Amino acid sequence: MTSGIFLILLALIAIFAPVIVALLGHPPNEPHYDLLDPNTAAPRGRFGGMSWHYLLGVEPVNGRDIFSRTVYGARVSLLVALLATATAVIIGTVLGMLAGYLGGLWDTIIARLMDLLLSVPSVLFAIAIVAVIPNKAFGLSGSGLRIAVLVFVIGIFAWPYIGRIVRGQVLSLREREFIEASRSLGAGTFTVMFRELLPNVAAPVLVYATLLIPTNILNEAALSYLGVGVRPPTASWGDSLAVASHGWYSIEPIFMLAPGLAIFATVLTFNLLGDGLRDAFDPRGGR
Amino acid sequence: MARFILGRLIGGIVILWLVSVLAFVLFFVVPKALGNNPAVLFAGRSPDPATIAGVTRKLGLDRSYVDQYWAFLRGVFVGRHFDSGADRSWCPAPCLGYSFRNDQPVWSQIVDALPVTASLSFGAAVLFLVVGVSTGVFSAVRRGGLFDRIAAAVSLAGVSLPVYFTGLLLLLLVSYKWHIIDNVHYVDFTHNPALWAWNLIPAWLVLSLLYTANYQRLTRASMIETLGEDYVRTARAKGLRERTVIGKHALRPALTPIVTIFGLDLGVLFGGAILTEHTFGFRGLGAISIDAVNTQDLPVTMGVTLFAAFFIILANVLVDVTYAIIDPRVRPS
Amino acid sequence: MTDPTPSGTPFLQVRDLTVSFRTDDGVVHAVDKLSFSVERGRTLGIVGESGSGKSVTSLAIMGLHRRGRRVAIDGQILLDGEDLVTAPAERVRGLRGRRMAMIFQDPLSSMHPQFTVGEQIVEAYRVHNRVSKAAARRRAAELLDLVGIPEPARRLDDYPHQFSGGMRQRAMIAMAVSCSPDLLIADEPTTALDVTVQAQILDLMRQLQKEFNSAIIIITHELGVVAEISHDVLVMYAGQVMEHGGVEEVFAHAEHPYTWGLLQSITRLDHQLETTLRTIPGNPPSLINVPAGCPFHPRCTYRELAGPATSTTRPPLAETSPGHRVACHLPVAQRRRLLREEVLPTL
Amino acid sequence: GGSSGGGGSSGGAAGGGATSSSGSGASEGASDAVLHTSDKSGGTLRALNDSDCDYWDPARTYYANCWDQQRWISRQLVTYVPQPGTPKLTGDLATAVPSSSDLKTWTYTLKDGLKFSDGTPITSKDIKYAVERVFATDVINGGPTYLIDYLDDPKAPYPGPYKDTDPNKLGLKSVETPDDKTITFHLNKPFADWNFVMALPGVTPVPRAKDTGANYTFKPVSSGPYQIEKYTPNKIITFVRNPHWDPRTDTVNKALPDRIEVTMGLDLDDIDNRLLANSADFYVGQTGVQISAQNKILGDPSLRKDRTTNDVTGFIRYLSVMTKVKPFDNIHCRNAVAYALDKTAQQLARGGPVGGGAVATTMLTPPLKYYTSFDLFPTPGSKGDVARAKQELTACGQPNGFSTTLASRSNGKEVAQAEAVQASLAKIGIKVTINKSAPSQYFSSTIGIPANVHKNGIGLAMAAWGPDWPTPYAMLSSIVDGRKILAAGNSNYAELNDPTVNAGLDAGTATTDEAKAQQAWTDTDRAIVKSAAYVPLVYDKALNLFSDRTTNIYFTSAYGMADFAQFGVVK
Amino acid sequence: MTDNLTKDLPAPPAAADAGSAGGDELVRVTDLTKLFPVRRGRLVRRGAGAVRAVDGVGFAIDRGTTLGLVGESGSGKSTTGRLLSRLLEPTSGSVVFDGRDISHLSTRALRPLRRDIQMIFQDPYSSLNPRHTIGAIVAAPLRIQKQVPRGGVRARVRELLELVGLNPEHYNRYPNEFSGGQRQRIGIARALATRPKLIIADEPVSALDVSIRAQIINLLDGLRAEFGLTYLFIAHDLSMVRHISDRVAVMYLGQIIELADRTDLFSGALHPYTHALLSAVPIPDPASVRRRERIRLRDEVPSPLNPPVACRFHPRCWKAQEICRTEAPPLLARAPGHQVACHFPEKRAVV
Ligand SMILES: Nc1ncnc2c1ncn2[C@@H]1O[C@H](COP(=O)(O)OP(=O)(O)OP(=O)(O)O)[C@@H](O)[C@H]1O
Ligand SMILES: Nc1ncnc2c1ncn2[C@@H]1O[C@H](COP(=O)(O)OP(=O)(O)OP(=O)(O)O)[C@@H](O)[C@H]1O
Ligand SMILES: [Mg+2]
Ligand SMILES: [Mg+2]
Repeated sequence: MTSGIFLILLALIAIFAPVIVALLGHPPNEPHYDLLDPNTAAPRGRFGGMSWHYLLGVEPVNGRDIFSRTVYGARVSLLVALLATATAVIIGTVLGMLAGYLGGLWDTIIARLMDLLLSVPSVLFAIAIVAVIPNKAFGLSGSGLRIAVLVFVIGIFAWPYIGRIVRGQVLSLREREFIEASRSLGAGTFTVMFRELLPNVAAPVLVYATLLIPTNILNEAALSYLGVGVRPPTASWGDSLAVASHGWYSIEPIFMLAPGLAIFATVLTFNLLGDGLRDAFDPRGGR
Repeated sequence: MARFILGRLIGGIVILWLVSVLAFVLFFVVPKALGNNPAVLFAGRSPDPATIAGVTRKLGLDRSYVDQYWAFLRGVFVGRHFDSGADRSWCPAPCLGYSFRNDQPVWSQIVDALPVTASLSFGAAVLFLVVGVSTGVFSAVRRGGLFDRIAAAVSLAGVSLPVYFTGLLLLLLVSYKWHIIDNVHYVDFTHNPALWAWNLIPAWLVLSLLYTANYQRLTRASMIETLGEDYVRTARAKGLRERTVIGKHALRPALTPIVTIFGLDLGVLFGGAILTEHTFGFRGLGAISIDAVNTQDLPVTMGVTLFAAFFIILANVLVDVTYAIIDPRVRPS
Repeated sequence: MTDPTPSGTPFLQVRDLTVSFRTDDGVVHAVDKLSFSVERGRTLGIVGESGSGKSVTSLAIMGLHRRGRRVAIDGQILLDGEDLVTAPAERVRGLRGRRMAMIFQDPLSSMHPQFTVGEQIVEAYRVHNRVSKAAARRRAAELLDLVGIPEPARRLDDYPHQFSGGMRQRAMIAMAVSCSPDLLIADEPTTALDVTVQAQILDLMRQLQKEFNSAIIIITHELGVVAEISHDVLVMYAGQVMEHGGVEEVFAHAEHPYTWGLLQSITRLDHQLETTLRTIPGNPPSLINVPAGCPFHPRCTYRELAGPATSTTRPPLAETSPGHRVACHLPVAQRRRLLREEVLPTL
Repeated sequence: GGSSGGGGSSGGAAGGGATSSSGSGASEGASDAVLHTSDKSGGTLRALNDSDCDYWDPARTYYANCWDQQRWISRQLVTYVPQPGTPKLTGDLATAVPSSSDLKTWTYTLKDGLKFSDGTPITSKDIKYAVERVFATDVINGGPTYLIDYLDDPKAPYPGPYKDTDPNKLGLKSVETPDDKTITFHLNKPFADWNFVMALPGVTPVPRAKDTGANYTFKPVSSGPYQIEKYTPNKIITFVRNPHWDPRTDTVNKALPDRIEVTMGLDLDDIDNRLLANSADFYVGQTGVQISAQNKILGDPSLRKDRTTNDVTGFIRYLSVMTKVKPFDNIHCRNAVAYALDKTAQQLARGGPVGGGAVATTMLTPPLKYYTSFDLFPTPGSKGDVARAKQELTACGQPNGFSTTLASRSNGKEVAQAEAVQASLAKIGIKVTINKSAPSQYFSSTIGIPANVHKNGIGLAMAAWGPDWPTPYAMLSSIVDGRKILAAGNSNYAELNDPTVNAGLDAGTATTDEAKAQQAWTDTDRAIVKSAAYVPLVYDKALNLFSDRTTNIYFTSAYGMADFAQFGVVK
Repeated sequence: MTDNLTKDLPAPPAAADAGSAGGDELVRVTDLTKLFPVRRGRLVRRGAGAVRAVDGVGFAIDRGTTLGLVGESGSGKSTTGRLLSRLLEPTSGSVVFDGRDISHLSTRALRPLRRDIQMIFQDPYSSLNPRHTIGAIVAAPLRIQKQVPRGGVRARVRELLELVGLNPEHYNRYPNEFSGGQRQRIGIARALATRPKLIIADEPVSALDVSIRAQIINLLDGLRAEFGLTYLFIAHDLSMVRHISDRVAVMYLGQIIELADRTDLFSGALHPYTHALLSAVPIPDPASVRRRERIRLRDEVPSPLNPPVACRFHPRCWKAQEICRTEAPPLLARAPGHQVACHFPEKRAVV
């Protein structure tokens, strides 16, 4: 359960980022030009200007505190990944259950929809969608809108994975006699789906949701990396990596390592947790 | 069987068609609805309205959506005429249209970029399938053993590493710190196969790492499941050698879910290839598609999207057929 | 069948077989000091409730438990005098299929779904016989014919799912007898089948036994099946032998209260209708915490009569008449009386 | 850059020798001098590029480096004298650079012995035909449209040669070709810079018989010293000598190499590495080396001295402050921004004084004719003056600051610039939200449509511009002319409509008097900066690397980069 | 032992399908048919025939009696049960329950009826939702039917649990904590919750151990007496059926081929298939094995997708004659209350 502890730690970091940064660092968006070499725009000093004041050094070009930005990056990552996962889980569960339980035309349509979403190059579509969303839409603007868009884009391409699992589960559950029992008692479709099926798909969905979170963290970072993530100067790991990738990583590796290892650690934690849950909910465990 | 394949093909075509509609709406209809006319981009600096109108006409954006879509669809199947002003040239099927940006046929751009993406994805796929499946089998057979535990740890790390991070890390080490390959760049296979492979190795490693880990776990789980099946017990009861039992009776059914997942993963693999190309600076389909999105070169965006979708769908059809071949139960009699 | 006395050393002899599994919940004592023997040409029926260790026993004989930290096998399994428990795995593998073969309960899941029936029989034959594929295929067709599958040559190329349940079980049998094994173990071979098909399969097994003179162990929980086909019967409960003897002896003069319970609780077509069925009270025991003493004592109607030993000491498996062994604390005379006075009238 | 292409690779540039500006960091490397002079011919010039040219059709290309490359295969009526320093035109196809008293009628006479690469002679009709092609915007799009602006008759717009009813397709009335050697242009308004327009690749003669319309880009006919041997889009283009090019007719092109190869579609770091390894000669993009190579060069003085150039390109980076968006309709609010900005941060964001540029205080850039240095918003060390800025804010009635949106492109260094603007303005209480747009959206929709700007409340926008030729007019007319505020494709993002500026633009173009022109342009520049609608940030610089064998490297303000036509590879 | 009655059988009465002996009828099924269309292809769906799972079945069950339904696997027993409980809608024919035709009632109209018809399922493991507590499972019918019994739901559930011999304290436990027999009891408690009139028990003991089987059968028997329940008891274990049923119907390939009181059927079956079935039942008596005369059927059951024409049994029947291949034998009463569908019925005691 080390993963659980780490996860709580991560959540605390994300929630208390302002406090942590106030104690140990500098505001994440505050530039420190005086720490940069005016000729090369690289941080002065070794290891990206690491010091007790700047735990992980500062960014080239604008001298922002890498430690603070890494801490703040957790917020965006977790927020987007969790919301996107929630979106995917809700859509995937509902549609998966409809497809599996109702079958027929519903199944055909939903299954086709899932096929469709799984066969489009999602990264490309995601970029294109983010690119066409204007500055203000759906009553949102700025970072809020951008996060909503990211959540939507990531969620919309992730739900078929949940949908397929739920559909498969429901298809096999449908054969179980308790469904028939419930129907024979006069339960309607809605009751059967939400009272009988839902509790049974909840466990696998929970497991896959935990495993989807790390995937979505990676997706969020990937989109940021490709330049369609949250708005600057909001700190985001993917964005930091993108900036570092423009040559700086070879000169100031810490610039790349900090966000990269942060992503790695977070994703690893969620994966560990998901694996743990999967083992706990091993379908062979109970009948 | 022929009927089955035909059915899957038709299904694939329907999906492809839906993808084309989706792509058309997303790339052509939505931007315009949001008040963004791509023609402005291709009309030079400070264009006056007449120029914009002329370019809009040239790009065909003044026509109705249905018209534009229909022309595109016709082009794919029967080819289409391209009015170059001086004469009408013929773009034979499959015609994905002409780039807004430089009037090049989209098809030729795809054909140019394809070898990069294909080399990258194909090599990575071979690598992760071979390594992932074999270590997975080994882990399953020696379940709980040292190898299994190490493999589990490694693959857990593997699935948690983003390609764009491992890519940069590898580049940093391989070319900036150790100078093993000083300048990682794409070399055409036809130009020099050895250099081609040598330069692709880092990218292959990076792209396949995630999948190797995934397939290791998948194969392991799948193998453990089949190893517990009754028919494996039967095989042992026949007195078959353990090697035969595992390699023939257990592995074959264990591969079925892997084949299916592989089909599903192709879409994601393409995404991974985009990121990897981006990191390594290879100009493959990913690079041209991102460029196209960024410059609103709609026909190229559309073309690459459909082309990628075509392959993903085709591969899925092949997977379904393969599935039917390796699993006679789903084969229609 | 009327000759209960064994001649010479038995072909298969199991002595004090103990199999336990280490699980997360504790150690499962699936089989506990089990002893019995079977001879060529004879059939032993093993009966017992679900979970009483029947399958574990048969898998132990076949050497199909995966040895390791989780499984512990103790005792002796002598096949034609050779101890299989201590024999190297490779040696046991060589015996499987050739000298001893097994057919399983669910023929659909026990046959490989991705190979044709023919391929699977050919494979079974060729592991132990160095013949060409074509020859093996001819043999496979013969075998299918032998087990009564029409148009055998054509059906060789079918997949198991294209066979009906009865045909699958026949194919399983064909596979098992392909190398004319001396010992054939059938673990619930007919449970998944309809009665009419079950009858056909039982006929087939009898016929094959004549042909190959094999020793057969048939595992089932249906007393009717045992009565139909076996020469001897072994009644198991919680991994232990409760009663063992010639089939007619056990059915007519059962001496163990558990056997009585089994006989009482079945409804029989050839008997008068009764108003209420007799039952064995309670539920089968957990094999992790097997009751001390006689494992059956918590459910035994006569435990008071047997005295306090029943819950402390394990009753020995004692021979009460030639070839008839019973593990019960009740005195023999009392058992016979109870049988006569209380049990037989209810059957 | 302009609306096409974006980034540093687009747009022409101009100007005289790169005199260092008021910013910090003096430029090094070749400036007024020629690096490695040589007249030896032979060898193969190996050029590299990350992408292909937008078009190889001279009338359609709009990338500065492509204009430079065009010189290998195309010649115009006039062109620039091949030397560093003040930009000066000379006759190329034409015998001389004409002057015009009314600035409306311009007549050129062609040299003798001019031939296309297929051997047919070049006549004035081929030039007229080329001019006409530009009018066919529904076929020939992408390039500059000055010719239409000055030659079209608004009452009877000319549709271009493909829809021309004239049998010879020479129906454009405003251009006359009385004979094969003479061509006269009748402008619809006076234009002092006309000769510069005649130096643009759009006026390269095109033989009508070989014109394939939109497809001409794949097979342009050469009039220059080389001709295309093989062209594989996005991969490679090779040039060999044009047998029909007569050096006697050409005083400009040295044409030293026997062969030129441009390999395209390469990664920028890859390009740097190849140049460092001398396995290629130069990068045609000329936008400067990447960070890791820059680091290497800055650490190696001899490399820096012998093999690099580091010139101010003529390109300007500026902040557009929207005069029609509240509260920037109030000049004090704009002034506050101008005072608050830390321009050294902008310089760092662009890559520092070497790779990025010099701090800018004027909209005209140093390489331009008539450039004068001044600073209307002086701040200590160019780092911004918070106190002054706050005063202005108070004057504006917003003592506590306000919120606004800053638009920028989502790629490249512009993001870092935007972040620096955000940080600067945060100090005076202006809360800035950055709105990153895909590069494609940026000019065509985000800031190129004034209605969108108003609707989305975009108060600030990152912008950049390079002139198509090295004069103030080319620099300013599109971006500050209050009469050129377009509903779509607008380049006067701030919607500045200042009578002084408008008048200055007219005065500068309408005069033939150098002194008057100098005065007019300086006044105009001051008026623009004073309006604080446009805040100059950085004069772009590029640190460019060349192979050790490349010769005759010098900066030309015509394209804002080295003059490719003079390169040789034998020392 | 055989007693050929063909010659002197009485003429069939007019009401050939009169199932019951004129008692108080609770259910009457007439000419019930259910086809399952078989589809091929995933995208282009094309009908490729239909499984005639139930084909013209007719019978009636009197109040308080049990009808046993036997037959080989796939003969349509479960489908018949589902049609009766209206989990399936019949393709044709009618189901009259308590004087009301329920064959085509809508889901809504059916709801109140669900109170009166309940089911007990074969698999005690899969018929209980593993995620619901025992209390929730047994209370489900009350909840769904919106019935609030006197004393509250909880009290009623405890009462029911006690009734089926379970500890009411187990209210909050989950099914996986119970053995197969106990689970089946929970299923029975659930079926009793609404005090139904008819219980359809589809192989309720097939999945259980011999010793547990008897417990459940006794329980069902006892409940019938106590509440005057009517059962449709589906099984392939003929001895169980004999024990619990008043009348027994034998199905073969979707049709009822023989229907009689249990004593008539087990001592004097008329249909050759019934004979084969009975003779195949293994008897736990080694002594009688030799004495029994067995009828072994050749071949396997034909596919219900393509059932043999005319008499469906004829390809496997040793008595088949020309007429069996051309004409389907109607289900006729050959003796009072004893109907059989055979051209050559013959009384035979096989057990
Ligand atoms: N691999 C194993 N690990 C742990 N426990 C096991 C294993 N195999 C069998 N058991 C346990 O051993 C006991 C005996 O099982 P076995 O399969 O022999 O019963 P059986 O008599 O064949 O029952 P059935 O009639 O249901 O087939 C059971 O309680 C079972 O749970
Ligand atoms: N939903 C369905 N779709 C298609 N065919 C079905 C369906 N349900 C049942 N069938 C078919 O109808 C026939 C009768 O099935 P049914 O389940 O009623 O038989 P059964 O007598 O209950 O068999 P068993 O003893 O195996 O339970 C079978 O051939 C079966 O395959
Ligand atoms: Mg078993
Ligand atoms: Mg059934």
